[in-house]
Formats: sequence, C-alpha cells, structure tokens
Amino acid sequence: MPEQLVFAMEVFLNGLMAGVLYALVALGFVLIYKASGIFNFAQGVMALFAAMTLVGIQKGQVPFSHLINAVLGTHIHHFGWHVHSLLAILLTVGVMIFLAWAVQKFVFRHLVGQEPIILFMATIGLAYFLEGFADLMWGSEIKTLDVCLTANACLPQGINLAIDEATYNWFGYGFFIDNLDITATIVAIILVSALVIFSQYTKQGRAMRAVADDHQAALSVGISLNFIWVLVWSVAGFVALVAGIMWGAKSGVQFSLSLIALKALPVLMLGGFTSIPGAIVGGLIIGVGEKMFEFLIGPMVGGATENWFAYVLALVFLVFRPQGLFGEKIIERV
Amino acid sequence: DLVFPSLSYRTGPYAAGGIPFADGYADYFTLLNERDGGIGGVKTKLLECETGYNTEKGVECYESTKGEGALVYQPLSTGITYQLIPKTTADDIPMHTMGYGRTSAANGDVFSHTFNYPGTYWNGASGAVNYLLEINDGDIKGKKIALVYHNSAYGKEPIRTLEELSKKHGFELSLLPVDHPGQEQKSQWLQIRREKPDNVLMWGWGVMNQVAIQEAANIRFPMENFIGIWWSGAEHDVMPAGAKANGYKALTFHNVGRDFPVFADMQKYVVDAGKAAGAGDQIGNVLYNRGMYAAMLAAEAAKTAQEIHGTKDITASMMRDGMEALSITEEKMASLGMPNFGPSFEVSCENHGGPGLVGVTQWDAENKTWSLISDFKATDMEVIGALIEADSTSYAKENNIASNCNK
Amino acid sequence: MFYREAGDFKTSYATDNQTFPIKFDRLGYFTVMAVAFLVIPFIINDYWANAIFLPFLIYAIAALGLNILVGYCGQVSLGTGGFMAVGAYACYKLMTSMPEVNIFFHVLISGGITGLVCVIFGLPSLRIKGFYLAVATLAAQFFLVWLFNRVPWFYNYSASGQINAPERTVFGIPVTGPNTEAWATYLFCLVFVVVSALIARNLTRGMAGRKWMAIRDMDIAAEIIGVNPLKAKISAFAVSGFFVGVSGALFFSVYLGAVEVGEAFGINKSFLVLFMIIIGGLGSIFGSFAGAAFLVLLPVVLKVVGVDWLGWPTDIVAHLQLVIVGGLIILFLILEPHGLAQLWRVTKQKLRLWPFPH
Amino acid sequence: MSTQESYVTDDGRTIGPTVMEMKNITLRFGGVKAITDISFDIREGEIRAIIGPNGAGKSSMLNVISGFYVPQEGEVWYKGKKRPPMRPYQVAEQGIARTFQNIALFEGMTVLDNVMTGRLRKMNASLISQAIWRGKAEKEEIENREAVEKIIDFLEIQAIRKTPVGRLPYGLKKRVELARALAAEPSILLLDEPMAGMNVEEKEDMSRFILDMNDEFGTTIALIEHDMGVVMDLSDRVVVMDYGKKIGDGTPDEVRNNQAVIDAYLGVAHD
Amino acid sequence: MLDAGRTEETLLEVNNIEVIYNHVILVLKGVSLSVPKGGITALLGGNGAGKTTTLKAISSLLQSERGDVTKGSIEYRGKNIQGRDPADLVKQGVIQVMEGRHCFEHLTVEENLLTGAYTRSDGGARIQQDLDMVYTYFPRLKERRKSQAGYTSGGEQQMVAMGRALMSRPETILLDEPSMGLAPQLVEEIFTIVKNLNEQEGVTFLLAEQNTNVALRFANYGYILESGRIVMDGPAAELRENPDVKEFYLGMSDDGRKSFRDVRSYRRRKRWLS
Ligand SMILES: Nc1ncnc2c1ncn2[C@@H]1O[C@H](COP(=O)(O)OP(=O)(O)OP(=O)(O)O)[C@@H](O)[C@H]1O
Ligand SMILES: Nc1ncnc2c1ncn2[C@@H]1O[C@H](COP(=O)(O)OP(=O)(O)OP(=O)(O)O)[C@@H](O)[C@H]1O
Ligand SMILES: CC(C)C[C@H](N)C(=O)O
Ligand SMILES: [Mg+2]
Ligand SMILES: [Mg+2]
Repeated sequence: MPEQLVFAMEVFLNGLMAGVLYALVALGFVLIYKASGIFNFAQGVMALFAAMTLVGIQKGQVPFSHLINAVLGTHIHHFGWHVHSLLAILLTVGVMIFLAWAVQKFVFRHLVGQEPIILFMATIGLAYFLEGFADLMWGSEIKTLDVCLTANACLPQGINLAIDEATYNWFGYGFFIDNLDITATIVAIILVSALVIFSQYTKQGRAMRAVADDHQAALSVGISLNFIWVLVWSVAGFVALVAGIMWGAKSGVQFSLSLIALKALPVLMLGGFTSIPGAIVGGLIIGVGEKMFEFLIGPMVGGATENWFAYVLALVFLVFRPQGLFGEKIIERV
Repeated sequence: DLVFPSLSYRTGPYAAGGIPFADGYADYFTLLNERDGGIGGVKTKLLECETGYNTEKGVECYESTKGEGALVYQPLSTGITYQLIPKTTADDIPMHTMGYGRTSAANGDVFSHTFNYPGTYWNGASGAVNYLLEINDGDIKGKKIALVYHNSAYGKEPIRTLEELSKKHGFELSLLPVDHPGQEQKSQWLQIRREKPDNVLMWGWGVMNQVAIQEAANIRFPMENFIGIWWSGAEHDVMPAGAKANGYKALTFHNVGRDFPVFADMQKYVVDAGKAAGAGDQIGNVLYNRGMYAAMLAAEAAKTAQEIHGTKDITASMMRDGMEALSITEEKMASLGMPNFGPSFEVSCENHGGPGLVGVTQWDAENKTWSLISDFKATDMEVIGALIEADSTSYAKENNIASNCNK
Repeated sequence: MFYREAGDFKTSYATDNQTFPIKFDRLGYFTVMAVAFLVIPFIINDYWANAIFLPFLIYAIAALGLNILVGYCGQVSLGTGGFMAVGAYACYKLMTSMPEVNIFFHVLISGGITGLVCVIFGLPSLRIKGFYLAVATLAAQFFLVWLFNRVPWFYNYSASGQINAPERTVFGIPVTGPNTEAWATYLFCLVFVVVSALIARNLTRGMAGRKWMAIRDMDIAAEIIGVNPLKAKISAFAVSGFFVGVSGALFFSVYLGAVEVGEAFGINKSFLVLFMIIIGGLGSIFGSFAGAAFLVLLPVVLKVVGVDWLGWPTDIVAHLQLVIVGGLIILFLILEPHGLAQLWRVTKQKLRLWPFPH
Repeated sequence: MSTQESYVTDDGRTIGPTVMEMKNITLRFGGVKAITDISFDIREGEIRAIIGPNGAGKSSMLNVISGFYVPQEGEVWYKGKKRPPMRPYQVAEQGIARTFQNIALFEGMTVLDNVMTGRLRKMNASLISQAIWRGKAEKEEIENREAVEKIIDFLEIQAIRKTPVGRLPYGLKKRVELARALAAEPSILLLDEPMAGMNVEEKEDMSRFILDMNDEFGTTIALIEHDMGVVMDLSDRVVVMDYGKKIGDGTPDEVRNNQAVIDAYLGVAHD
Repeated sequence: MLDAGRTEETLLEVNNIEVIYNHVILVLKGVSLSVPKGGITALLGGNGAGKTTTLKAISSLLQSERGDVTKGSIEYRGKNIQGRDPADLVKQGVIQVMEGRHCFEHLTVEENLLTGAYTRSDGGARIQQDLDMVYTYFPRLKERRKSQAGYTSGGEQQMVAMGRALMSRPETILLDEPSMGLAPQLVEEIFTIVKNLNEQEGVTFLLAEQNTNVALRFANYGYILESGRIVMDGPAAELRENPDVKEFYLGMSDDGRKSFRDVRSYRRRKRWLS
C-alpha cells in the first residue's frame, strides 16, 4: 500500500479518537442545553474544576489552603492522607452534585424566563467564578492525575502495542493509537447510550425536554424547574468529571483544561445543540476533519490550522443545515 | 528603598512556570533584606504584579509600577518584552530579559535599556546544534531536525538562526508550530512519528511542554533525542510523563540542583522565618534557581551602580549604568554562596547579551533530578552576530535610533 | 422629584427626535463633554491614561460597535477580538506603507477595512441563527488570529511576528510610539469616541436602527414587513466592524504600541467586549460606555484594594478577581438583566416619582 | 386573468376589478397538505374574508400571499401579472402589508418605532446620511413621522407612543400591529385574526378602524376571523376553507346558508 | 343556566391582592374573588384588565415574570398558597392552562399529554387510563398523537394544553382564554367539554375569558375586571341581563345584536366608571 495512504489512515483513526474526546466535552453542553436552553459556557471550567477536585481529594490537599495561609498566616497544605481513586471519584461526584445545586439555587433560579443570551452570559460569569474558585480552592500549579484501581492498574496511556503490531503486519507500518483514547471511546459509548435512554424514554427525560421548550408551561404542569435543573447540571457535572479525567490524564490538571470547551463548540454546532448522538457524530467528523486537514493541507499553509479549521468546517456545514446534523428543526412559523 | 518590580504570573495557563521563577526572584531579595539588610544597606522592595503572561496586562503592570521608583523590569515574557522595549527606553528604565525576549537587543548600541545577558535564544539554538554536532562527531549533514515551537513571538525567535545553521551544517529543518496553549499536539507528534526526525528541538512553555513530552513518550520517540530550550526543562514539565520522560534533555545557561551554600541561608532566613513567597517547596527547582539567579544578577548590578555613582539610593538610570558595567566573576558568585552557578561574564555598552554559553541538562526520572551533562560552551557567534547586527540595525533605522555607545 | 421631564414639551418632531429630549439629560451631557475636553487633559498623567482612560475610551468604541451588532441587530458575535486584530493590522500596514498620511485617516481606513472583513464573516448570518451563529463567529476569531500569525506580510516579515507602532503625530504632537504624552493620546482617542457615539446614536434612532431592531426582535416578521434581511444584517456587520476596527487600530497604535496577535486579540478580548455590552445594557449607547467603564475599572480597583491595601499575594488577588468578576456578572444579570443602562433608566423613573413609590 | 367590471355596494363603496388572484395553490409540509388546489381572487377595494376551522390552512394561505411559504404548485397573480418567485420583503415592497395571528411586533422597540418600521418602503436615505443625521435622513424622518402620527391618532394610541411594545396588553398590541401595517399605505392589507382575544367592545372598535380604512384609503383587505358576527357584517365576499380545500366562496349570505360550510365550520346556522 | 353541581364550599379565595411587575408597574389594585367548589367561575374583562395576572398570581407563575403579589392573600381550601412552588399547587390539584397554549413544541402530542402527569405517582396504568379519557374527550388529538406539537394548528394546540392539564387529575383548573383564536364550532366544543368535565368529573373551573357571550352561557358566576379592579360581579344569569354588560360585553343593543358595521363612535363611557 502506498505510504501516504497508510499515513492518512492512521491520521484518520487518530482523528476519530480525538473526536471522541471532543464529544465527551460536547455532551455536557448538549445535556444542559436540551434541558434548559442554556448554552453552558462553563462546561469546560466544570471539567477543570472536577479534575482539580478529584486530584485534590486524592492527594488529601486542604481546600483553600493558600487563602487560609494568606489571611491567617498559617502553613497548612495537606491533610497527609491519600484517598483511593474510586472513593475520590465518588466524593467528586458528590461535589459536582453540590455544585449543580448551588448553581441552581444561586444563579439560574433567579433567571427563569430570561432570554437565552442572558442565560448564556450568566454561564460565562459562572465560568469565571469557577475558574477563580477552583484555583483558590486547590491552587494553580500543575497537578498530575493518576486514576488507579490498584497501584499498577491505572488509566492506560501510550501506544497500543497490539494495534501497532497488527497493523504492522498488515501494512508494514504500525498505527499509533493511544490507549487512553481507546478507553475514552469505550467510556463515551456507555455514557451516550445511557444518556439517550434517559432523555428519550424516561419521565424525567421527557420533563427535561419539556423544560427546554417552554419554562413557563413546564412550571404550569407542575414540573419543578429547580429539580430538573439540578438533575441535569449534576449529570453534566458527572460528564465534566469524565471529560476532566480523560483530558487531565493527557495533559495534567491545570488551567488550560478549561479551554477544551472551545474544542467542543464546533462539535456542538455540527452535531446540533440538542442531540446527544449528534455530539458523538459531530465530534468524530470534527476530529477526523481537522486532523486530515492538518495532515493534507497543513504543511502547505504552515500548520497549526486545527484551532480554526474545526470552526470553519462547522460553519460551512451549518450554511447547508442551520440546525446542525441532528439538531431539532427550528420551527419557524408566523 | 530599592524597588524591584516583578511582573509575575501565578495564574493562567503558564502559572506552573511562572510561580517558581517568581518565588525564586522574590526570595532572593527577601534573603538580602533579612541577611544583609538590603543592598549596600538600603532595603529592597519587591513589587509584584500579576500579568498572567498576557502582554496587555504586562503593559498595565509596567505603567502602574513605573511611577514607584522601579529600578529594573523583568517581564518574564518575550511578548511583554517587545512591548516594553520602546517604553522603557523612553522612560529611562532598564529591563533585564534573561534568556528570553528580543535576541537582537544584545546589541546595546541600539537597545540602550534592554539587557539579555547571559544568553539569548539564538545562543540557545546554536547551543543545541553544537551539542548535536558534538555527539555526532561534528557531522549532522543530512540529519533531520524538527522544531516544535510555541506559535508566538517567543517560539518564532530561534527559527531564523536555525535556518542559517541548517544551511551551514546541512541538516534538514522542519517546523511544527503549536498554538497556544498547546493542549492538543496529536497532529504534530503523528507527523514526527511519520517523518522520524533524528532530533526534536522544542521551544515550549506552559502546558505545551508536558503535553509534548507526554506525546513524545506515547509515540516512543527516544527521549535522548529530544532537546528543549531552557524554558522547557523544569521538573513540572517532565513529571507528568513519569518514568517515560527519563533521558529528556534541556538546554540551560546556569547550573541546576540544590547543592549551593546559598540555599542554606535561604532556608534559614527566608523559609524558616516564614517569609517565603511560595510554599518553600520549590527551592532547588530549575525555575526557582533561575529566578534566584536573575535576582542575583539584578542585585549585583545594583551594587555596581551604587559603586559607580557613589550613592546608595540609585535611580533607574543609574541602575542601567550598573547593568552595563556589570561583571560577574567566579569569586563573586562563590562569595554569594553560588559557586559555579553560572558563567563568568562582563557586560559592555555594545554587548548586552553576555557570553552566550549554553549547557545541556538531562532528566533522571528515577531520582527526579536534572543534571548537567554538557558544560557551558560557546556558541556560533559568527552566525548569531551577523543576525543580531542585521536585525538591530533595521530596528534602529525604523525607529531613528542614534548610536548609544558612540555619543 | 429630582428628575423632571414635566413641563418639557416638544413643539416639533425634530426636537422630539433629539438625542437627549429631556433638558436635565442635555445639561448632564454638556457637563460631561466639558469635563472630558477641558478638564481631564490638564490633570491626566501616564498612569491614569494608560490604566484607565485609554482602555476605557478604546473599549467603549468596540463596545459601541458590538452593541450595534448584538444589542441592536441581535446577531451575537464572538469574533470581536479577531475583528479588532483586523483593525490593528490594517492600521499597522497603513502606517508603515504610507507614513506621509495622517494617522487619523489610517485609523478611519482601518475601520473601513474591518467593516468589509466583518461583512464577509457576517454573510452566514443569513442562514445561521442564535447560538449557532455565535459559535460560527468564533471561526472568524480563530481564523483571523491564525492568519495574522501565519502570513509574514502582515507583520512586515519581522522575526518575532509582532508589530510595533512607529511614531506618528497629529499637528506635530506624537500620538503613537514611545514618546507620547498622556493628554495627547487621551484627546486623540476621545475625539474618536465622541464621533463614534454620535454616529451610533444617529444610526440607531433612525431607520437603519429600526431595521436592525426589527431583525433582532423577530426576523421572520421583519422580512414579511419588508425589511431586507440581507441588507440589514450586512449593514449591521459593516457598521459594527467599522467601530470595532477603529478600536482595534487605536488599541494597537495608541494604547499598546506593540502587539502579538494571539495575545492581544484572542478570544478573551471577544468575551470582554461582550461582557461590557451585557453589563452595560444591550441595545443602549449609554450602556456601552457604562459597561466599558465598569469592566476597565473593576480589576484596577480590585488590584488596588487587594494587593496595595490588603497586601495579599498577587495570585490570590488574581483568583479572587476572577471570582468577583464572575460573581458580579451573575449578580448583575439577576438584579437587572438589561444592564446598567436599564438600572439607570429605572433609577430615573424612581427619581421622577420620588418620594412616591409608584 | 379575469377582469370584472367595477360595481358599487349597497353602502356606496366602489369595488374594482381583481387585483390579486390565487390559482390552484397547493402547499405541502413534508407529508402534510396544508393547502390543496385552492383558487380565489381578491377585488380592488373589497373586504375579503377567509374563514374555516382551525388548521384549515388559512394562515398558510396568507403566508403564501406574503411570500413566506412557497407553494409547491399554483400561481399568484398580482395586478394582472403573474408573480415571479419572491422573497417576503419584495412582496412587501409591492404594497402588501399584513398583521399576524400571534402578534409579531418588535417587542424591544417603542410603539412609535414599530409603527415607523411600517414606513420603511418610503424611506431610503443612505447609511452615511443617516449616520450624520443631516439632509435627506433628517428630512425623511420628520416627514414620515408626520404620516405616522396621523395613523397613531387614527388608531388612538397616542398615549403609548413611547412605551416599549413588550409591556402592552394584548388588545393594544393588536392595534399597534394594525398601525404598523397601515403605515405602509398598502394597496392590499392582510389581517390574520385581528380580533382574536378581544371583547365585544374592542371588536367594535377594531371593526370601525377596518371599515374606515377601507373607506378612507380604499385599501383592499383580506381578513381571517373566527367571529362570525364580524365576518358576516364586514366582508363583501367570503372564502371558506376546510382541511386545505375550498368548500365555499361567495357573499356572506351565500356562505352562511351553504350546507357544507355549516357542517364543517359554523356548526349551527348563524343569524 | 345550569346551577347544578355547584356547592357552597369555597375552594379558592382571593383577598384584595395587589400585583406589581418589575417593581414599578402596578397592575392589580385590590382584587378579591372566591371560587366555589364544583362551579365554573368566569373572570371577564377587556384587554389588559389583569385577568391573566390574577390567574398567574393564584398559580404562582408570576415569579418567573418578575411580578410580585405585594398585598392581600390567596387561600386554597383555607390555606395560604401564596408564593408556593407551582409544582406543589399542581400536586394539590390546582393547575393552570396558560393563555396562548404554550405547548412543548418539540414534543409529540402524546408526550405533551404525558408531561401533564408529571407530578403523579399513581402508576403507569392509571395514567394510561387517563390518557384514554383525554383521547375520548379530544378524538382529534388521538389522530395527531405522534406529530410534533409545534406543527399542529391553533385549535389542536388548545386541546393539547387542556388535555395536558387534565392529565394531572386536577381539582381546579385555571383556564386562561380557552376560546382565543378558535373556530366557533370548536369554541362550543371546548366549552361543552369544560361543562362535561365540570359535571362528570367534578372539576372546578376559574376561567378568564374575553368571549363574554360564551363564558356567561356556561359559567355559574362571573366577575368583571377592569384596570385591575373588580367592577361588578354576580351570578352569570344576572350579569347577562345587566344593561351595561349587554352593551359593552355582549354587543347587544335594545333591538338585538347590532351589526359591527353600524358602530359609529368609539368612545362611550361605562356607567360604573363615571
Ligand atoms: N411551517 C409549517 N410546517 C409544518 N406544518 C405546518 C407549517 N405551517 C402550518 N402547518 C400545518 O398546516 C396546517 C394549516 O395551518 P394554518 O396555520 O394555516 O391553519 P389555520 O387555518 O390558520 O388555523 P387557525 O385558525 O388555527 O389559525 C396545520 O395542520 C399546520 O399544522
Ligand atoms: N411581565 C409583565 N411586565 C410588565 N407588565 C405586564 C407584564 N405582564 C402583564 N403586564 C401588564 O399588566 C396588565 C394586565 O395584564 P394581563 O395580561 O393580566 O391582562 P389580561 O386581562 O389577561 O388581558 P388579555 O385579555 O389581553 O389577556 C397589562 O397592562 C400588561 O401590560
Ligand atoms: C519564561 C519566559 C520568559 C519564557 C517565555 N516563553 C518567553 O516568552 O520567552
Ligand atoms: Mg391561523
Ligand atoms: Mg390575558
């Protein structure tokens, strides 16, 4: 097989994998958007916050130690214990649920019935808040994230040798597929299936979609917006944690993690803001698209095209299908 | 008081590197105050201002601190350096951009207020190539070298030099830009995997460093063949990749480790006294050392200025003169508790760039230490000098700058 | 009854159309103008100019521009940073290639060029709406930044990819470059701000503004009523682009003096300006100013209080600042979703009724 | 197309020849047929009512006339010419104005501004001129303001001129919408349930406005309404639709005695 | 007309409430009314009189519109329900059918109906039963059960909204302008259904209506609201005979219904206001 073609296949596969990681972030957006019409810009920061909390709990860090030290002049940093990954994850989920509740109680409850742009702005405010809050709570230095069941059964990372070998035997060139990406894919598949079932076939799922359509009407039939929103924000918080773990394992847990939100936006546009499967398909298309573009065209224009290519791709797509691939058709009537 | 502003960043994407450097810089001045009662008997005062490694905020910081008698600026960002060069010159305040910033500022004849001793990015580029020449017995013709760089003013600095050097030594250079912040580098590393360059150089900063090292480990690129600039060679850059980062190399212009007498003082007067800027756990780390080194150079320049002008309370303008007359010798360093910490050198009106000696360090993942594997060696001044000359003269022409040294 | 409009009757439609139909407001406006032009230039220093006045004035122009697009025409744009970059680079190219022309015109032309670019990126708005459009404008943001970073022609092949503003003068007084005086840069920007505000006000009170608002409030109905959506949206993008371009040009040439595109005109800039108009008030000229002032002042104040007074470490203050800015944004939205401008209106209404509650 | 003779009604209004004719219009949404092969005409100066049960396709028909829906089959003839495919704003430029079933006012604008948008066909000062607010723009603004004030007087909404529309009660909104349509000085005015949600008193007022308009300006009116009292009293001719098909067409008297219409729509014969 | 089914027990009591929007706009200026169990009570009045506001004040939907009840009290079964969570009220049996239908556009007709049963916890079978009941009352909905509500016609949407409310098995329905925009036949139909529900299922109705004619035909008792005040109330039959109501709300002159063509002047004074 010609070399270029094999390379292209490798790039393609890696694009798919990257796409899954984007989709993981996009999923959180979709959930909240579906349930409240809120375009939650804070999703990325939530992932950061979740990951930082996870690491903080794992390592037994004292929350707000910097602040406490600065104000009281003390020198506390660690409790001196270590928490098992699974327990830490559970505790973090608890924190995310608490966050969902707080967000609902202090922010969105007071904004019922406002225009979408206002809600959107509120989430940007929330993003800033959380970003500063996370740093205050856990400190802004880089943290390494190791999620391990036992001392040597951690999240796998690095080249998958089986695939490398198999492809080497077929094509004479071993493909690079990252183990972490494979894990992410499996997790994503489970997550998406669960979410689709939840939103389409359960009472709460239906209520969630109802709330998205019309807050007032939902209130009037006795759906408690507060409850639905806490529910969805919790689920979105959980999704953020998953995304945070996957991305955190890749690049360490630090500020830039929150910027993955920007990677998820074109995915959303393409897949449609309201579609859970759309997030996955959109993610895959974007992942493959940008990696292939960087591979084929990148060298001609000097590279680093990934940042904008995803957006331009999504833009072009949208011109033909303004509601995204799977988005609900925009009902336009007068 | 002698005011030393520190444009630091303890937040944002580059905080991981900004924190230890700022700590080192701050702690050294605290040490001077606590142990020696300041510089020449005058207390020092550190003005910290958070830039977030953002040029705009950097300018803001400059404007808000320059009125407080700031003696020398240390912006810790190439981007901010570029902004401040004209401003500091106009305000007659010197700026020290140690191992970063605008390389051609080494030509003091044009850049009167900017100092980048003891080494510049172009020294770095040349140093890396020299090191490769050294381990390849002087022949790297036909070798493939890839540069993975932060797609900003900073990352672009070495390109011209490397291009010149590739002509001279006949190696093949390929350029791989990584956009801020550098979280995603899959494409770049797949490309490296395909093209199998013999060596990869990196001009990275922030999260870009660790992602690059992680990705390199993922594709099993041999770490020995991966060399980072001195800003891509700190503990936090290699730690996340764990054992797989073993053998990674980085350039340096000063020494590493914590085997220096000064650290005992530091522990005693600063950390134990509860006066450390950070948690005190960064001492001996590469960037902490570098911050301390920068502070030391600033303090020595201040001393020199006090001597030249015969006054303890120097002004920014006097400080500039002190920096231009700075002479660092081994005795001086030894007396400061930093024997062999950096090269000996002298600054002159024409040369603000120092000797440009470059060493190489290597990461030992097991012991979690950096160690110097190639001593500080001279770089290819023939190539670099010409480039500096060209770049600075064109700057002088554009901005109508008269010669600083032959007034 | 502090604030009165009773007894202030209009006898012609022209006076009824005035910018400040109420005498009280008119007086206030003239006072502000007098202070801005006749007092501040004499007392301003470098710190005040660079930390507060220049950013305030320049952001106010950007906010005006964005407000036309978002607040009046309802097309949410997150590309402001990119468009400001267009203004900045256009200005740089003009300054360096035509040094003989006055910088004043360079800035204007930069605005024009930005308007054109903005129109190109505005074209998809015909099909794409709401958040989809908002996200789509990010394409402009990222693409433009990449372009200016990538194509050496834009930065005159300088090694670092940065651009530096050479010295340019107005009436012999430098307004760009390192040797400027605070009052000169301040006045230079002030002139642009005042003119921009007048233009924005005129456009929004006339037919153009009505068409934009019609599109914003209900685009389908607007089209059926007879608004040509293409023209309305495109003109909004053009005008908005013009303002944003002017502000970008000033930002680069007068305020920063040197620029690295990804840093100065990144996505954060887009958000910052968007915040300004939301906090200030969508669809309000006054709001653009209020929002710009608020967000320029807030960090300065927080820093002064946190670092200079309380002496806290800079990082904690920086984190707290994020927390506070975020919290304030949320608080504002909760208290008054229509921004400072609406708050001001309600206050006026209350003053008018004062001391009666209703 | 068929041109008929003008005639004079009982109450002395002149009804001219056909100005608009719908020919065999069929409109589908996916599988749903909203309109099936409907033809009818509107004569100059007449008040033409369209009635029918909910979902019959009445509003869809207006939307076809406005150019918002493009029928799959059929032609629209206007002033003796077949209308080419057009965007809605081009239709508006031809002098066809309308109101909407679910009020489509611009909520963020004041009443005055809303009504002024009705005049946009008449105002074409350049952007530059508007920006500096001198010359044409200013003159135009004042002239049109005068025209609009007349309409505001006519519809008795002076008091709320400067109120943002969003806060107005429903009935007033309907009136403002009518004002906006009137401001365009249309030759055909399409009214989609202008009196829905009003009480008798308000309906009386509204009827008055509609009649006066028709009288004073000779505006041709197509009207959808569910209040049979209103329809029968005001209109000259009535089209009846049911499930997208035309089931009756004629004078109010003819229609109300049409058995098909009674079965499908009226339920009981209305007085 | 029919006064049967109505008991003397008062279910809902509104005492002298004041409502302010946005902290400045005073809309209700002291409204009192009482709704007896098992009756149909009509709230009549012109546009902007405050009917919707009154209903929303009762069902707690005001909060989300920046409206506040600043004075007075609202009691249901003798308990103060002011400011309660709307979901609580639904559970207690008070549900509002909002003006302008407010269907969930992207949900199918059937899903819309099912959301009505959101607060119920009495099991799928019972809900299925009620679904069937709704379909017998509104056969049209059964036909369209799979289509997205956003695409159904106005009448169908009204039925969906009512059906949805029925699914919560309410005791009291606050019905806001059910006749708006509906064809005459459908108006009759809907009101007949209201009547049936009232008589057969014992549902109490408080309905806000513009269509005075129909409303007074089906209701037991009526309140007339103008500019935020109750200006008149009485049994429906009496109101129908009141000369003012006849003139201003029913459009009747002394010699039967006047033609809309014959109305000449717009402004007449109502006697109770002068
Ligand atoms: N944009 C659309 N997409 C899909 N179906 C539509 C659309 N617009 C209208 N319909 C369908 O077309 C049919 C006719 O609708 P239309 O609104 O014209 O009825 P109508 O006669 O005006 O009824 P009403 O008196 O209730 O207003 C309805 O079944 C409706 O669901
Ligand atoms: N959210 C709101 N903010 C401000 N004012 C409001 C709001 N909602 C209603 N109003 C005002 O309150 C008054 C009463 O409105 P309401 O909707 O209760 O009237 P209504 O009797 O239901 O009228 P209609 O028959 O037209 O529905 C109106 O003047 C209206 O402008
Ligand atoms: C620490 C910094 C001075 C290095 C940085 N990346 C730069 O701008 O050059
Ligand atoms: Mg209709
Ligand atoms: Mg109402």
